[in-house]
Amino acid sequence: MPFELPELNWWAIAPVLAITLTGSLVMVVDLFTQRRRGQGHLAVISLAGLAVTAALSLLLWNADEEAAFGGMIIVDRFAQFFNLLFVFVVAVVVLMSQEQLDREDFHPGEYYSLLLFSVAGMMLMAAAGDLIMVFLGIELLSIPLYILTGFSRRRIESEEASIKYLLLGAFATGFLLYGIALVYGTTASTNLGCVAQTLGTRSALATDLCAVPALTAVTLPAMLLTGMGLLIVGLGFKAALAPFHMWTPDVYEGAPTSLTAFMSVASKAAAFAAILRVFLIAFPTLVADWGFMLAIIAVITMVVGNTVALLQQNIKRLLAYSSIAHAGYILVAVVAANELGLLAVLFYTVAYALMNLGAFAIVILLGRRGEENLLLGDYAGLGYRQPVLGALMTIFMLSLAGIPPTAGFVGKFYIFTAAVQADQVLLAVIGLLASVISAYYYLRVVYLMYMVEPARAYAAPARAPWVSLAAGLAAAGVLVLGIFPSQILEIAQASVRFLG
Amino acid sequence: MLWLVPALPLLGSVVSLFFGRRLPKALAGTIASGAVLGAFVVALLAVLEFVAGDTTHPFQQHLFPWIAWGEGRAQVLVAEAGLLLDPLSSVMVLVVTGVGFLIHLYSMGYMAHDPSYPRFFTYLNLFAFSMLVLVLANNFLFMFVGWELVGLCSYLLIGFWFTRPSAASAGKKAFVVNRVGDWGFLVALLLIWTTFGTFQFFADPAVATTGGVLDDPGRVIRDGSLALAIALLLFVGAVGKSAQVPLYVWLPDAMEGPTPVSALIHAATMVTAGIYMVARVHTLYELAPASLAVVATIGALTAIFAASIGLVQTDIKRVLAYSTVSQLGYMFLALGAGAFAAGIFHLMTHAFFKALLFLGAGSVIHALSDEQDLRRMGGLFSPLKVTALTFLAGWLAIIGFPGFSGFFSKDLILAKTLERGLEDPWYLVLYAVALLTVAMTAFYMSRLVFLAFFGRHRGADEGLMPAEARAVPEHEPAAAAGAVATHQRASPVVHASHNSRAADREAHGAHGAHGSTPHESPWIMLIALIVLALLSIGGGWVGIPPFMVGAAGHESPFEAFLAPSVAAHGAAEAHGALEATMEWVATGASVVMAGIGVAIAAALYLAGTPSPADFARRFRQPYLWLLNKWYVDELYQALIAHPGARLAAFLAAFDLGVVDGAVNGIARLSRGTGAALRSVQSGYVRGYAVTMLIGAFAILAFWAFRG
Amino acid sequence: MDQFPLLSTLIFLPLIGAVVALFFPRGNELWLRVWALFVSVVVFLFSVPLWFSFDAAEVGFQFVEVLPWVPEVGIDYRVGVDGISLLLVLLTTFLMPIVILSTWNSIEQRVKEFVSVALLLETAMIGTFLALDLFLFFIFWELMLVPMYFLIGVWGGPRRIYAAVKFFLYTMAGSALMLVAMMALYFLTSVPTASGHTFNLLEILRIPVPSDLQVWLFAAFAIAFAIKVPMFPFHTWLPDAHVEAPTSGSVILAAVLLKMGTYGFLRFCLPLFPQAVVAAVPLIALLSVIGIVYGALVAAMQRDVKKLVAYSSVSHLGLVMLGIFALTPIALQGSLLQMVNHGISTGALFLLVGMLYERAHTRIIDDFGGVAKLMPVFAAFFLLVMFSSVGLPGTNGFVGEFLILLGTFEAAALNLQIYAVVAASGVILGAVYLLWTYQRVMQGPVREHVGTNGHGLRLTDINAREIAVLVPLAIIILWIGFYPKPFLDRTAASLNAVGQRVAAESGRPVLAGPR
Amino acid sequence: MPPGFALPALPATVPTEAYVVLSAVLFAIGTLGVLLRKNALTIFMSIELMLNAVNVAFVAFARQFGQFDGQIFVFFVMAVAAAEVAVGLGIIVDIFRSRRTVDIDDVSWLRG
Repeated sequence: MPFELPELNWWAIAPVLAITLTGSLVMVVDLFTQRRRGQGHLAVISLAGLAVTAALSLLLWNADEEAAFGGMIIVDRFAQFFNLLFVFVVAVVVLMSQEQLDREDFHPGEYYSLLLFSVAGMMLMAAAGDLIMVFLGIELLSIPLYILTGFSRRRIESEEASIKYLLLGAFATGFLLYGIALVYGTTASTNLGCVAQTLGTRSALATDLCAVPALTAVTLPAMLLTGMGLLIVGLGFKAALAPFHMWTPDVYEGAPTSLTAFMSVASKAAAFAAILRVFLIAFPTLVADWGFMLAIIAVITMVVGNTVALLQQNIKRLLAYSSIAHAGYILVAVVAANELGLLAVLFYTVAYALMNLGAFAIVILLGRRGEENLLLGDYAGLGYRQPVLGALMTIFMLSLAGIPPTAGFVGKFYIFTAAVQADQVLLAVIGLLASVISAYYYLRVVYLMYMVEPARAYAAPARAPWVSLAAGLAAAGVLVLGIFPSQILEIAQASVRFLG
Repeated sequence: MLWLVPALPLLGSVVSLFFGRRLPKALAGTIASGAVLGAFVVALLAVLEFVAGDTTHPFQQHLFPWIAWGEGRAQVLVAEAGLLLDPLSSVMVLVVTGVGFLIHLYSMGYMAHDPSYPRFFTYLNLFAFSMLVLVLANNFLFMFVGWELVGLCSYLLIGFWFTRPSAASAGKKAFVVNRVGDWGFLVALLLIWTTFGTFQFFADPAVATTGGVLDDPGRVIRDGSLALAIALLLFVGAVGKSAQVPLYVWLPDAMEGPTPVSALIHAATMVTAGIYMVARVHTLYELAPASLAVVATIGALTAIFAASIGLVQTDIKRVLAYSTVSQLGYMFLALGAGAFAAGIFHLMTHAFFKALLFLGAGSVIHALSDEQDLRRMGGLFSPLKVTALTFLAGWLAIIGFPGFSGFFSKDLILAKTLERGLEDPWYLVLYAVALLTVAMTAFYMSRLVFLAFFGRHRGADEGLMPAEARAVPEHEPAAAAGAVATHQRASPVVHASHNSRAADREAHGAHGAHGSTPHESPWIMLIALIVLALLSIGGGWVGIPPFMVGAAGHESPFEAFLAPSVAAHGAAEAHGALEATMEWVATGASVVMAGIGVAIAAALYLAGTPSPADFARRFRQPYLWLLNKWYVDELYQALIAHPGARLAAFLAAFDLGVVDGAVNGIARLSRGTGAALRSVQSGYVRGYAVTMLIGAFAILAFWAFRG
Repeated sequence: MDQFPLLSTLIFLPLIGAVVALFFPRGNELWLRVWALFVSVVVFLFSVPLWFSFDAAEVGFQFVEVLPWVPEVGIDYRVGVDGISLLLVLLTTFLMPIVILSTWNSIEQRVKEFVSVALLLETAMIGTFLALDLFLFFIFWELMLVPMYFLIGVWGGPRRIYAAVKFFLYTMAGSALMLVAMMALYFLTSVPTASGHTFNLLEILRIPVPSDLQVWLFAAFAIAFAIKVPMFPFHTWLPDAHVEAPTSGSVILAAVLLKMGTYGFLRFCLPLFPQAVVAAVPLIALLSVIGIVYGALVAAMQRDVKKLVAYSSVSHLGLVMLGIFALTPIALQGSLLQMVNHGISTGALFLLVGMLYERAHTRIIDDFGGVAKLMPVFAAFFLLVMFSSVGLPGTNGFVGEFLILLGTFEAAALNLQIYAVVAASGVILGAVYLLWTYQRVMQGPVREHVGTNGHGLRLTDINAREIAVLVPLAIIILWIGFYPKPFLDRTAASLNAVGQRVAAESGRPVLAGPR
Repeated sequence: MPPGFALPALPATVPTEAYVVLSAVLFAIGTLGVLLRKNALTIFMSIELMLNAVNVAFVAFARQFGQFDGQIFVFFVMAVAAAEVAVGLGIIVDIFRSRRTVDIDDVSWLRG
């Protein structure tokens, strides 16, 4: 049985390789360096590796679009866009972690390398041209996160979050895999292009490698639909779509704050990248089926996220529900399934990354060793105790609520414009009304900061220059994107025509 | 030059407003009075110039486009600020400035000790300005400005002593009741605009505009009901402003204001605005004869109704107030009979003698240290010679003593009504009512005069109170209780006089107690009285009917003068005038009626046989109804004010509970949803897994059962 | 663009002022106040040339500035002024110095924040009136909420947070619908640029919106604006917001923010959806008239002066709405003028109430009595403003109200006569509740020491600064009352064009009857 | 994979449908195990069962299509499952250390 190895174009996965190598390097260096000499050098190595990764992605930006590794990996601007986003996010998270590592006695070598490995998984998801690659990416993303979630050994919640995440994640993986199996069983391929071709769409990814199916979608639509439904479950879990979102609040609350920020932003973005790839490349013919289903899920997600968030007292939990709601918004753009929708997803992931990272940076800044100050009441009077922190938090909250002139507004604007263009007017209306509800709890943070006197005295937060830098960068980004969205839009516009 | 007429008082008002407090009192008063005097002089000159020319065409002065936009041919002109002088407004402007000036003069004495002296003259000058705008305006809307502004001034002046709740209430009541009337005016304006497309009274040949409303409105209005609607709506406005049934209720309360205000605004000028307006637009009324019948009926009804209340009031100013309402009714009767000139004539003479009576009453009140209750007066003739003599002149004028001004004007009204009655029997009924009212008027005025000036001074001696006062507390506890109850609502009943007394005391507080001896008022007040007395006597001579002097024709000089403005086009001209003998008979009838009234009053209050107390006891029920003013205030309270308040309270609760409740309900719903969904987030991993599984099944089931 | 960017200066000067204020060192309250006053006065001075250079005969937009902003999706920075926005912009710039001056002593806490928030608000308000790009309009429209939220929430009364959040969410809910409608309009456009569509209002005005779509889009816009106006039954946020807001907030809210709603109707609903507008006339007219009467009746029952004024706003703006939907040139003129009038009069009323509150620390009507005796100058201003609000001839209120009634009555084709007649009765009710309030507060026996719990505050008459705050308003009240022509001249052409457009595109004769 | 290099077709004694049904049953058993068992280790085993159900399906389909793809996938799944188990066991041990229990229902501090 001759088995021909496909041509391996290592260049196509250069960013992934770079980041994986960086992670490994961090681990190795960590082995050979003295403990307790500070972990600054590891951060520097990580950031340097990220810089290299970013450079490689930029080089690939102008490379020809192609499918590499026998169609497993797609090299296109869409992938590079996400690569850059992930690199940016993880860089900010590295900055944000400086305080946390110290405060919680993290083991920096493992921390950084796991973070970087996780990013490698995300990159593979965004570049996936095959359901197998989607699966592998998810797992590579998740397993380091399971570990990192339990990293706060001092807090009992951390390990609880970890086990919950792991069990539910593995459970969801089961669904995802079964979904892949059923799709494979119907179309005889896991390659997105081949699936599309079998289902009757011409795809640039489809090659002569695609097998002629023995069973077609025409004869077995039920199996295909079941497979697709299970894919929705598996991917929806990662993206925290209701009703597969249940892990989110618990895990976000339990995980170290910097990691929560990372998860809420990066793994969500990766999940949506994969969702876009899978549904837009493989199942465009079934858009009537999954479109409506995703629309319903989007509505449920927005309602669940926003209404439950109304009752939260813990800022991390509040942001967790908020992130669920935001997943709902992004899903609206996916449902729109048009070019503007893709643009909106890309823009929104960037905007959301900025504002959420910023918000979490403030959360970190407010805590001290042994005193996390995570309750909303701890924000009372912050605007006067710490005017700069208060102002930044206000910007992030307004952006999350979608008030102009912030990135969050522009992002929502594109999402719902896309929905309107796709004649999903009702969805747009529901989404916007949901964001009105959301304004309530975001504003709650704001009014606590400015309109309520603190119940007790708070010690001045520790100086954390790197975290402050991260927050400042995020705020600047939120405003720049809100007022001059043109630059990012151009880049996003260049990235929306993915190979498929 | 005409613009100076309103401008001078306005200027005076502004000066008083900004500098009044810094100027010496005498100077401030002089400036204010001087402004009105100036206006009078200018008006006189203007009128003389106008009379010298062709009086058939009104003189118009266009000041500036007021509510307008655009330029040239594209201009949309809703209304301009413009003045108009014709015989009708000539009479009005002279009365307003003339009587106004006298009252200003009087006020300088009367208000001399009031701390708010400058404020008073600010308001008074502002009133003069507003009234002049009202009578001089050359279009409906500008007239409406004056119309409303006089209402404002009335409000301000009634509530001049605003720290008294009754004064504040009375001011508000006056304004609000007037607004009800203004509603009619306003809607009439809307109809006029949609019908005619302009608010101008008359086209001005000097300016190329389209025709005015009153230049033969029949050319535009083909539909009689439209004319009727406009006429009646305008009349609603007139009813409010001129205190006719059913909107007269504010005027008696308006006596809470300082007495000169009562004289100027609530007797001589402002309240006659309704008469002026109806006369002004009489061409519209003539298009709808039914409207004239309404006007006449309301007028006659008001005349007798108010007179009946006046019969038993004990507050000197209130008697005069009801008398004013009654006299205004006469004027409307005249208008309704188509005798517009007669109405205006009576307006003028009434302005003289009623202003005189009020000012005289003010002088009495002043002399008695703010005593207004007739029951505590008496025998004032000798201490207050000038006041009393002038007052007597006013009395004779109002009861229609032959030769006095009121005689001629009232007689003309009666004659014209009778004339109309020969064609339309309804007017005969009205004539009868009017004739009866003559007797009643004579009675209550004589009663007032006898109680105040004759007999002996009763002062604070409660024991000598006239019977009718005793009747209430001693024999009619129920009525007394009712009266007290109304009093507590700051509503006007008999007891309000005590408040008024307190008020005027405040006004005079500065010059201390006068003691119990009445003293004559200062000369500056007496001058005004004397001049007005002369006018009350001779003011009617311009209107001596031809038959009395044996001249030919049917029109008195006054009527002839006014003819270009108010000559009836229709009904009134159609029929022949009465025979001279008939005229004499009619005149005699009214004189006889007046004589009867005087005689009864003399019997009761001079001779004391029968005693007023017995009289009141014998006719107890009618007496109580009259004393409580037919319970109209109470009726309005029960029918309008209370249900209105209840409705408002209901709506306020509705707003909070239902409308706002719905809004908060949405918020609660969101929260409730959140709470319900939150309960699913139990913390148990297996529960989460179940949810996921349910979600997965739901997706599949949806597709499976989609059909 | 070779001319001076006047409109952008107006929009962004306050913003710069706000940012600069943030960098003032703490403890410089006086200088902060002076700075804010200075900035707002300069902005006003910059707006004065608009009044004089405005070409009243020109129908279109003037002083237009265009800059590409987000060309990828067809969004421009496009501002301009026409007869509809001119007066409202001037009203805003005119009121801001007055508002800032009025807070001289009343805002003692967090002055820096106050100054910044107030100036930021001015930017947002002016921007809203001047924006000619739907996206830009929406940005400013939403941006306005934030400073107002802070204004109510930080410096407000005891229930300030409830009020601020309610205000924010209610308005935002309305604008959510509007945003969707804007997007729909966007996709109706077609321009030969990369984006293919545009948010440019001028382009959008050129497209014929299909009639079946008009109803929906109109409804979406109308709800957003109706909430802002606020029209019955969307008004309940207003009393709460007014009662809790500090004086300055109430003034701005009443004077300018509420005008955004009516402005929106004039600017967007009428020209864009003429058929839907004509179809909606009976409904809107009914709601307006209900609002007029209802607002007046409910106002009469209030114990808190501010709440009373708030409900009176519901009543007054009902009249404005009636005028807008009468669609006749006279009614439109009246409505726009009445917007300005309401801004001046109600703004002044709130200022007066604020002055009283500063002295007595209460706004409950029953706590007062005979104030006019103690504060005669104050009383004089109160009287003037009150009668302006009542619509007495000679004041601005009359001109606006009368034109609205006249224009509405004239709209024979829409059968609005009866509405005009009922609305006219609102005039009476307005007199009742205001006079009653005046009587209870200003008249009657003097209560020298007004205040809660025998607090015992002596009422003193207003000082020179407060007089300086009120005099400009009084002048405007009388100016418009006696000579409104300059105002009406400037608005006529634009409003006429709107009216004509509605008439032409709706296919129904909505203009005045025979004349 | 180029056509013509397919696996030699074996005589179809057991139809593919049967394998699929088997895998579905296994998957269902695994799922129920996750839902019904409290012991974290048992739950883990149940999840492994689910993954193996998937493997059965993949192999069956691959055999039917005569392809390698599905079989290759199985290796990936097994490798990943092993990694997951490694991490999972570590976490469970950790939990046991701190709480002296592996009852998953006791790990429910985070909620709401």
